[in-house]
Amino acid sequence: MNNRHNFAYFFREGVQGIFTHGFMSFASVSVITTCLVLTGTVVLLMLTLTGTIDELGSVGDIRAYVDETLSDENAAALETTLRAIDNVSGVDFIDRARGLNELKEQLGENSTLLDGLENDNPLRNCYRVWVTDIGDYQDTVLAVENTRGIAQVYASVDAVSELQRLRNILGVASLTFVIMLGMVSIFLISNTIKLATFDRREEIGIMKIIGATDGFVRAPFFIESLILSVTAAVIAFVLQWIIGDAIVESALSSLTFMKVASFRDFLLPYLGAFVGTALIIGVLGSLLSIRKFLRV
Amino acid sequence: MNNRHNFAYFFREGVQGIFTHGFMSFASVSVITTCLVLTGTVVLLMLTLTGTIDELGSVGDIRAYVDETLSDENAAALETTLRAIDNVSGVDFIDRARGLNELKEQLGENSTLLDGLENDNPLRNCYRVWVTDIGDYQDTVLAVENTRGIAQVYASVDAVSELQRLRNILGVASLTFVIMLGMVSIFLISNTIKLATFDRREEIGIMKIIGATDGFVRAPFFIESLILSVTAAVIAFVLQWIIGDAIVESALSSLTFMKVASFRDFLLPYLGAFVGTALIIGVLGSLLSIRKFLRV
Amino acid sequence: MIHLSDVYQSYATGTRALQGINLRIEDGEFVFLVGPSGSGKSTIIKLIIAELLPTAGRVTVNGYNTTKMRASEVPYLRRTIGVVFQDFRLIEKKTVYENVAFAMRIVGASPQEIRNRVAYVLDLVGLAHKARRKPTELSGGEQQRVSIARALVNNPSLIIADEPTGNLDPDRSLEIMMLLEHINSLGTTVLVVTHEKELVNQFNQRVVAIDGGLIVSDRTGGYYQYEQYENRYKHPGESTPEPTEQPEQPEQPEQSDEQQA
Amino acid sequence: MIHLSDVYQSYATGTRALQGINLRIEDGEFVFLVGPSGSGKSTIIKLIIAELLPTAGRVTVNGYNTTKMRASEVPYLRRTIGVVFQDFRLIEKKTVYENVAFAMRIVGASPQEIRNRVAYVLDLVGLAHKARRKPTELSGGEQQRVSIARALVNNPSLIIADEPTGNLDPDRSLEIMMLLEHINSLGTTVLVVTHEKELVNQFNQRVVAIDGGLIVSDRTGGYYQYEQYENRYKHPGESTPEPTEQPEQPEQPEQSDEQQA
Ligand SMILES: Nc1ncnc2c1ncn2[C@@H]1O[C@H](COP(=O)(O)OP(=O)(O)OP(=O)(O)O)[C@@H](O)[C@H]1O
Ligand SMILES: Nc1ncnc2c1ncn2[C@@H]1O[C@H](COP(=O)(O)OP(=O)(O)OP(=O)(O)O)[C@@H](O)[C@H]1O
Ligand SMILES: [Mg+2]
Ligand SMILES: [Mg+2]
Repeated sequence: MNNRHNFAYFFREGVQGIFTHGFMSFASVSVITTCLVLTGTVVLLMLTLTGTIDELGSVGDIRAYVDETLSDENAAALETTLRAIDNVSGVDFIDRARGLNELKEQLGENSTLLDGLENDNPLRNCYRVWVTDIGDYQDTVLAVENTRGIAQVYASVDAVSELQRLRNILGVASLTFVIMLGMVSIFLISNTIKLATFDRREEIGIMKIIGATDGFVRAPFFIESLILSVTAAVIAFVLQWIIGDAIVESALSSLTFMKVASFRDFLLPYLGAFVGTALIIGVLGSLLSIRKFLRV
Repeated sequence: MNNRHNFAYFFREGVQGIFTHGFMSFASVSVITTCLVLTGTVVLLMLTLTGTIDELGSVGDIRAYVDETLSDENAAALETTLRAIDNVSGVDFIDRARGLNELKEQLGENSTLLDGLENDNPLRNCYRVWVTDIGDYQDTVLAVENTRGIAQVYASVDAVSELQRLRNILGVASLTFVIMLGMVSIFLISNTIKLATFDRREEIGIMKIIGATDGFVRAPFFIESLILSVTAAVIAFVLQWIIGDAIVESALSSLTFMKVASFRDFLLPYLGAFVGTALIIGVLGSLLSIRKFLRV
Repeated sequence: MIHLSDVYQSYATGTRALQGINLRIEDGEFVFLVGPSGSGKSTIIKLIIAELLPTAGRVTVNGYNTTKMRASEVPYLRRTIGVVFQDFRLIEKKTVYENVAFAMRIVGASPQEIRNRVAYVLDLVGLAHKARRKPTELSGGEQQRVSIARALVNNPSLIIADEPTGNLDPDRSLEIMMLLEHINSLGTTVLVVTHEKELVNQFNQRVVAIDGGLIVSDRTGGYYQYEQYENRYKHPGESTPEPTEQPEQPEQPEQSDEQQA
Repeated sequence: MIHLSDVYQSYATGTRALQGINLRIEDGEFVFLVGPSGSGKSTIIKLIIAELLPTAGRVTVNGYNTTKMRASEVPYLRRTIGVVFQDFRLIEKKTVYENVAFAMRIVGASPQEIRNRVAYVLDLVGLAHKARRKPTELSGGEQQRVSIARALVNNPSLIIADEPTGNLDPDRSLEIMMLLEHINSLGTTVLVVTHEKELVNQFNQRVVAIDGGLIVSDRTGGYYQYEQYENRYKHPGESTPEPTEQPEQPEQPEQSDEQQA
């Protein structure tokens, strides 16, 4: 009849409901917050893990030996061409002198075998090439091979494809774990909301018996769970920010080879996911929970 | 007065309570179970992670070159001595011919540099030694060095100590994560139990007002939460077993370098932890939750 | 208008609460519904407000056939009725004022109307000074009066009151009954369940008596015959107070056999 | 023995429910406690069973001083009293049988005793055939009788009944009252809160009347003077039914000023 009056009432009731059902509200918010932060933190750790593996992938560099007919200058000039190749993240020119030094280092105790070669260096000029995405490693190797002036290419295709497999498997495993954790969270949250609304079955029954429509009973609930859910999401977001920064600053960051995922790089996706999840589970959950009490 | 009668009553009431408060019981059990399995699974994954790092540590092998004054036979005989060293998990004898081959492989495109050395092999016989625990890596290296007949030892002490640091940090991080997860679980479980017992405040009030002592009101609750907690722990144990086996058989096990922790190796500790946690949180939690309703 | 025709009601427990009720209450009537404990009075009220649907038979109230109406229509039927429930059914978390105001909110009354009207009816039942209390902070009789205030607040065309004076002192009781009679004189249909013989006798109105799920008397003026039940009770303390008890058939409403025989 | 001396009771809301009550009920007495709605009758009962502690004054019941006893003693005081509550206070999740049996279990009765005695009292209140029902499956009067059965089951030395017949038909009501009188004649102290004038008049017993938190009459035989309240009520429908209402002082129990003046 008069929706303006009703809306004011619904809103007032919704806000009041949060306080009247104090412990219930606290329980719901805290469980939603906890589950969001838990899942969020695990996602962050997973991103760190997969990020680190990607990083490790760059260890699988490509060694491209330059045709010995090219002058040292021409050989050095190839760098720009190589850099222009898709998926190449870095290029390092190793001239023949440096190549010999590295070889000696590599041989360790047997480096004496190479003594005396400095003056008659039999090595070729060489490039070390790193890729951005090890997923396209083979294509990049091919592109390097096809570069004019490159005589021969050594690439650890096997090792990289092994790493790639690891990354894929860990990616799937992480995703599975996060999805499972998400489902567990949904279960825990909806369980809590069901318990919290259970306390209201009498109240709802009375409202219905004196002539309230389902919509009228639901509206304040809707607003109440809206407010609770958004509150939970915002609290979770702030907590996640603090935890995210703590992770970056903690032990993990002292491991230089780890690519720690920083929460600050994912502010918007996280905010969206938190608010979205909280709204869907919180609001839908509480509306669904009261549905069976409405049948009076 | 007559405790025998009372005990029968308490037990009957406790069992009945589970059914009378059906959804409440279901919610409590399922949340306890969920949290136990969640924490349990994460512990299992953490064990896998740290186990794998330990495994990786064995990659950091020790190369022990045999004194060239020893005959090839005597050199080969050193293997037993080396194997007897504490913390040594494996020993591989690389005679001079094999050493040269490996060197050639290592040099790749530059292997021509070594052509012609086959007949006048300048290399020494060599042992590759793997350790069990990288924590004691340096001690083992020292022991190998001090072995009579070993002339020189090359060990990647730096790399291994880096790995060792990683393992320690990850170990602490895992433990922190598991403890936090445990605390979150305790919070979620006690929250659920509080909500579930909230529904009983009236019932408890009535019991008190007609003259029941606190102990009398509590006893059936105690038995009920005992049964619920143990049920939850057992369900969690079975679920954990299934999940543990699934992890072993899943993607992770196809990564040969991973040392997947098998649930079957931890049956007793898990059972103990599950039952213990469930009992402490479940029973204590529910008794504490009803305490405030007892003040009537 | 209320019309129950050939209504049977069995609860899930097997209790046959109503065993063929035919009752017609025209608009503007004032009717007392009386009968012993457990005879089915509250069950009839539950049927009228569509809290229950009859196991068999037809219930028509203010133009709605409760067995045939859609679930979404039920609230609109209920808004035409003001009900005083035997167990009050107040919302514990809301104040007295809000409990009464709520009935007006659901029909979309303006805040102004609500303020005036709620204050008026709370005054009418003598609870204006308790407006901000919660039901748990009230005495039994006060809760009952809140329930009465809520039933009156929307000026419904039909008022049903289940033991509206069960917790009230004689003065209050008489006052409430006179209030209901006054409201009836303005055109509202009133159905009152009560066992207060004295009160019923002070009004010359239609009295419907029910026992064992059957209407046993329906006439104007005076309470139903006390004598007709007299022989069924012995003095307490002497063995069984109710000789017609049938513990072997626990699902049967009391004395139903007698009525059917 | 019940002894209230100079008892004041204010609720957290500020309501001054009792304003200096002095009441002594000797062992073996039968007392009716009457008074208008909200006058403080249930509050006195709450004080007697130590559900409330008095704001001021002393309450002694069956040798226990409720203000001085330890919390652990409260259950033992309560076991000496059988109480019929105005709002029944039945455990919804338990059957009728279990609700009554529970009162015996807490005192450690044997299963054999419980079986016999519960069957007997349920029979006494006419509910043997409803033993396996839950309270929510009972009519209002049936719930009230379960509450009565529970109060009787332990043969307490003191029985307190708050409106025990508020939901019962006249036959049942008289029956219950006669049952209480019979129990009293066997030595049990009985305190009955009721507003059923007719019923009170049928018994020649002590009647204590309370109004506005004060005892206004205490004599044997007959209900308290109806006339003394008569002038306080107008016919409903004519403006305010209660001229003494004081909405400006919402925390004051009704008519308390009149009493004090
Ligand atoms: N829990 C409470 N909190 C606040 N005020 C209360 C509470 N219980 C009762 N009151 C108030 O105390 C006064 C006395 O209440 P009490 O229940 O003793 O009345 P009563 O004589 O039993 O009335 P009735 O016959 O209606 O049951 C009333 O004004 C009531 O509103
Ligand atoms: N929800 C229910 N489930 C099962 N049986 C019920 C239910 N409600 C009432 N009954 C039974 O139906 C019969 C009639 O109950 P009803 O409430 O209509 O009686 P009543 O006439 O209102 O009695 P009272 O005067 O005691 O309130 C009784 O035997 C009662 O036990
Ligand atoms: Mg009834
Ligand atoms: Mg009272």
